[in-house]
Amino acid sequence: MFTVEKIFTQNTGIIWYPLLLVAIFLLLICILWIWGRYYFRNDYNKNTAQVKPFNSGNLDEINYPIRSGNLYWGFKKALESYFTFIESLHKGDLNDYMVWLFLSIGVVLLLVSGGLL
Amino acid sequence: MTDFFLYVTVVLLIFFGMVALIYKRNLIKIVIALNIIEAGINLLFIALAYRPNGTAPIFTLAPALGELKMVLPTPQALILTNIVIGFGTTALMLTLAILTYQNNHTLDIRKLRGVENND
Amino acid sequence: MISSVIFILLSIVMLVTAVISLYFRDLLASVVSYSVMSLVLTVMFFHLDAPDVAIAEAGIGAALTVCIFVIAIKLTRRREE
Amino acid sequence: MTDHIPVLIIALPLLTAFILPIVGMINTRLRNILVFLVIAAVNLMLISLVQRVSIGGEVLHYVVGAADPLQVIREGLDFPIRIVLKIDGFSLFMALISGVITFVVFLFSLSYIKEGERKNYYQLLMLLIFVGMLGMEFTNDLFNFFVFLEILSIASAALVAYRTDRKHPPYAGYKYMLVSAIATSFLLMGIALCYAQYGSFNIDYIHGMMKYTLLDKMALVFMLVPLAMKAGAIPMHMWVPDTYSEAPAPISALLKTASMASLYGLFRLSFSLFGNPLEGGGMNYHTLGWIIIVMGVLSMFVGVTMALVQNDVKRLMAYHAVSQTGYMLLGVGVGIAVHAQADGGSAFKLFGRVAMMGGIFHMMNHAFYKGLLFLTSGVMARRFGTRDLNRMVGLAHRDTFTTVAFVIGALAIAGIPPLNGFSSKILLYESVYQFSPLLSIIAIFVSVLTLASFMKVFYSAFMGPERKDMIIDATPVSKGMILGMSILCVLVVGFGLFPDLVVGTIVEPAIESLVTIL
Amino acid sequence: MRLASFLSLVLIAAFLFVGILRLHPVGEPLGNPDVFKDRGDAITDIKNVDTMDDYYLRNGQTETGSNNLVASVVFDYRAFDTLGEATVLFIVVSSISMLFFTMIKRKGPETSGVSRIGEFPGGVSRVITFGSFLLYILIITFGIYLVVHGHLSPGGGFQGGAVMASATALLLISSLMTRNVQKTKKIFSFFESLGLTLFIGIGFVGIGVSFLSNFLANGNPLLFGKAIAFGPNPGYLVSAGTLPLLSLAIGMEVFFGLSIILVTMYHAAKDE
Repeated sequence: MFTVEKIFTQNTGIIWYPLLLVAIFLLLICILWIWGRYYFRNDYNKNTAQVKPFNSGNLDEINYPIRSGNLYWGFKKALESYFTFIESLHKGDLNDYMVWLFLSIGVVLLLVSGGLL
Repeated sequence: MTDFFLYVTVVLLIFFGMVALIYKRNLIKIVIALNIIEAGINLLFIALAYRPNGTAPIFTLAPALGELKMVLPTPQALILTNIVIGFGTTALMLTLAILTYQNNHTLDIRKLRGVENND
Repeated sequence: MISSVIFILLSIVMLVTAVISLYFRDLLASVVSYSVMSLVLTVMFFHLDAPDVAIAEAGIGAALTVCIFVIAIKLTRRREE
Repeated sequence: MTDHIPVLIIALPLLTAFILPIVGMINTRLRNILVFLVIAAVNLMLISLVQRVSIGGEVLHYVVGAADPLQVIREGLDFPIRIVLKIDGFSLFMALISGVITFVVFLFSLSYIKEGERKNYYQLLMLLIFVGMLGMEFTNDLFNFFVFLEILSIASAALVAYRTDRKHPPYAGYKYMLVSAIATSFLLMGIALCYAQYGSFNIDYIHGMMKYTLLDKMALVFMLVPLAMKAGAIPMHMWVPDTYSEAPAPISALLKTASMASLYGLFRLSFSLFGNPLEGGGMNYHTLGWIIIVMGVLSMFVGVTMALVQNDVKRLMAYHAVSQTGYMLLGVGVGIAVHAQADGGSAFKLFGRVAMMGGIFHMMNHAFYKGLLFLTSGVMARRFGTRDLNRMVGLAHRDTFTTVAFVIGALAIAGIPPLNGFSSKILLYESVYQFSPLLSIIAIFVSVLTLASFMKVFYSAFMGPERKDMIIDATPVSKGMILGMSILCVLVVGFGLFPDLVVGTIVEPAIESLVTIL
Repeated sequence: MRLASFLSLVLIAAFLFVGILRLHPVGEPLGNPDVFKDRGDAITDIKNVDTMDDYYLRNGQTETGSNNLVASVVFDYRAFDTLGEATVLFIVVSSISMLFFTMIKRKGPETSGVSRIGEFPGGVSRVITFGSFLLYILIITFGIYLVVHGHLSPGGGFQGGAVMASATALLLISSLMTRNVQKTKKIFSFFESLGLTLFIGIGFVGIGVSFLSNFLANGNPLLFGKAIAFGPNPGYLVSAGTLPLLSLAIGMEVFFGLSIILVTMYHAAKDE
């Protein structure tokens, strides 16, 4: 039977035991909760305007969050050349599937067999 | 000589079918190409089983035991299976091609391309 | 050797019909050409001492496959665009 | 009767599928109960085998049709003459995955798929996909493997095209069928080359006789590359997003497991058929291992970057399927590359074994959390009537359980402790780091990007205000769907909390059945 | 990219060609010369086998009682493959019924032809209908012969079923199919399921020995159990154990399955 140490202790020296981690996590939450009871602000009230965020400007835009197509816009913009290249390969063309299959079979055949002779 | 031509036929059938898979854009043409590849593979198996001057692996009308030489039965049995499987594949692919045509009014791969992205 | 000649002839016919069936833009013509290839394949199987496979190929490959191809072409369009 | 369990596992669902059209005509409730009973019975049989095969280390053989089904090779002969089924640790491991996912998918689709005459066919084909997976995993015969792969592919293609009234599913089914057909053609060619040399189809027998000629290497390539294509590895992965996104959601979960069966075939053939590293015999295993590693790393990276920019929720998840397949290929590829090193297996003992363990454990974990994610995507797509993330908002107000399930699945796929994705990924990170630090860093980076892309889904579909006008279908999530998702949730969390138990019980025997040096 | 792939295909073809020629010329004994030694080809004794095919050639006849060794491989030694193959056909039939379901339903339960023989159907002359009716009977008879004599002469379940299904195609194109299509499909589907269930049922009955075992062969002389001697002989119709039964089941399944495919597709193709 495998023990925990045998699996999860490699040369990096990490001992990872999930139950322990969960226990630490719960403990942290308890500590935070107890700590918060005494040191956080107590003048928060439900059912008042305090709860709502302060909005200025057009309300419709706020009710509708940023569309997912616009998320990570900067990431896409920064890597634009990579994405134009990689998306040109994913056109959904059946001939392309076959092209890539035959190409990879040919290349792997050459690599594995080391040439025809 | 025979073996040379038989194997050339096998390899060329498979080759032609695969070239058609790269260059042909009609959904039904692709099914024909698949059928030709399958015919090549079937012929390969039967050619592997063949022995010259042999008889079919059936004892009912075979010559006497002394000079009895038979072709191998297993590849033939497998090819029987493979023919029916190939027919099933063909039928299903044609059905799907018909439905694709009815929903999109084209059988051309280029016109169907990118059709998933704009739902 | 006579059998060699037969094999070579059948091989050539098969290859030609295969190329024709892939080359033609008229799908019906290519299906007919495919059925000829299938028939020649049947003869070839018979000459290679495989009567069982020959019967199956004649029944399924040459007859039924062509039948459903024709139905499919009728339901779609005949010419490749 | 216990001797016959290997064949009963395959034959019982097959029999049920054959009589299902008749039963479905009589009564649909009876049909549901019958299918439920059969899947449950198969799962029970599989679990009953864990004690014997995984823990006891027994290898079960079954010769179909022989006078003595347990005797693989008759006296006086040195080769098997009939089809042999073989259950060892790896087969059982994969069969357990298939069984669990099929059970969950059945529960989920009870109310997800509308009742009608087509549902008879739906359940029948679902059952036959299950049979196909089990057959591929249990058989020890190359041609039989091919036949079951065909069963799996044809049934899957038909189910991908299940929604014929929509525009794209038939074409997606066509694509799946074409990919399967060409892959199986190549596989058959490889089988022909093996048969021509050794006169047998039995994997163990050919492995014993293997001479590593040019034809053997060709057979290896003709078998492995198409199987990698069926498993969805780069650069033959383009069909994965196209087909997974068009299938009904439960079927997407099942298709993922089905492609895992192809991955099983890849691993099984590269080890049990061709892998004989102690003799080597001119086969360059180091190259083979590196080919698989490169495929895996490319799959990881390209899959996740493509997923990041998708707006279709199911396409996004399908690209993640490609990306996670890369982890499995990476782990096992490192295993193969190290396995062949001429150091007497010391490097393999040091970290190659752990890498393989990580890769194979990741298969199970991935099947569970990706199944869970696909099921939640089904709920999302049905609520909003679209798969477009731009037109989804505020689902968390309405479907609390789905939200929780999605969060669990998303955290698991991103490798957040203490969920099961992390427990297999840590094995991979640590062992691959010792093989090549760069690969490990790429793997961690890909995990980060995975989390980022699932944050996108969570943010746009679940967060935000509730918009009643955007919800098309407001029927509550049924009990069967909740039960299905909660089984997977429990498994995901449980495997994360007790990974050593799972690894010791079923993953380690799976490795032992694959490799020869330990 | 396409050109590179074309070159790669040329490479694959070259590999295949060189590899296969290196293996053995057509007609030489099967196998890698490194692995198997050359041996005398004539089948004389039933011992001293070194490949699977050799075993079948020398022992297949006496073990299964079938003169047709292909049939003995298909229905006995590799019957499990045959079961899988029948399943493939079953899947295709089910999925075609499933996929065309909405389309057929839209067209309504019309009949696919005229009501009875002798009436002059639209566009089809009486000569054709009568001739194809005669041909139909001939083909069906031939198909049944093929199925029943599967273990004695070339033929068997697949071939007979396929031949009979081509008779269905004839029936369709000569507008002789008289029944309501939905009803026909239901009946056909029932018989198809029956054939498959028969096949797997015989397998389950054999589970006293092992699944799909040939438990009837070489036993009683009544129920297909007559033993035959090795060597060329005419054989008996009542030999070969479960083999004729399995052949019958497969013949039933293949005939009705292929007929359902044809009827469904033909009906979908018919003009409104």
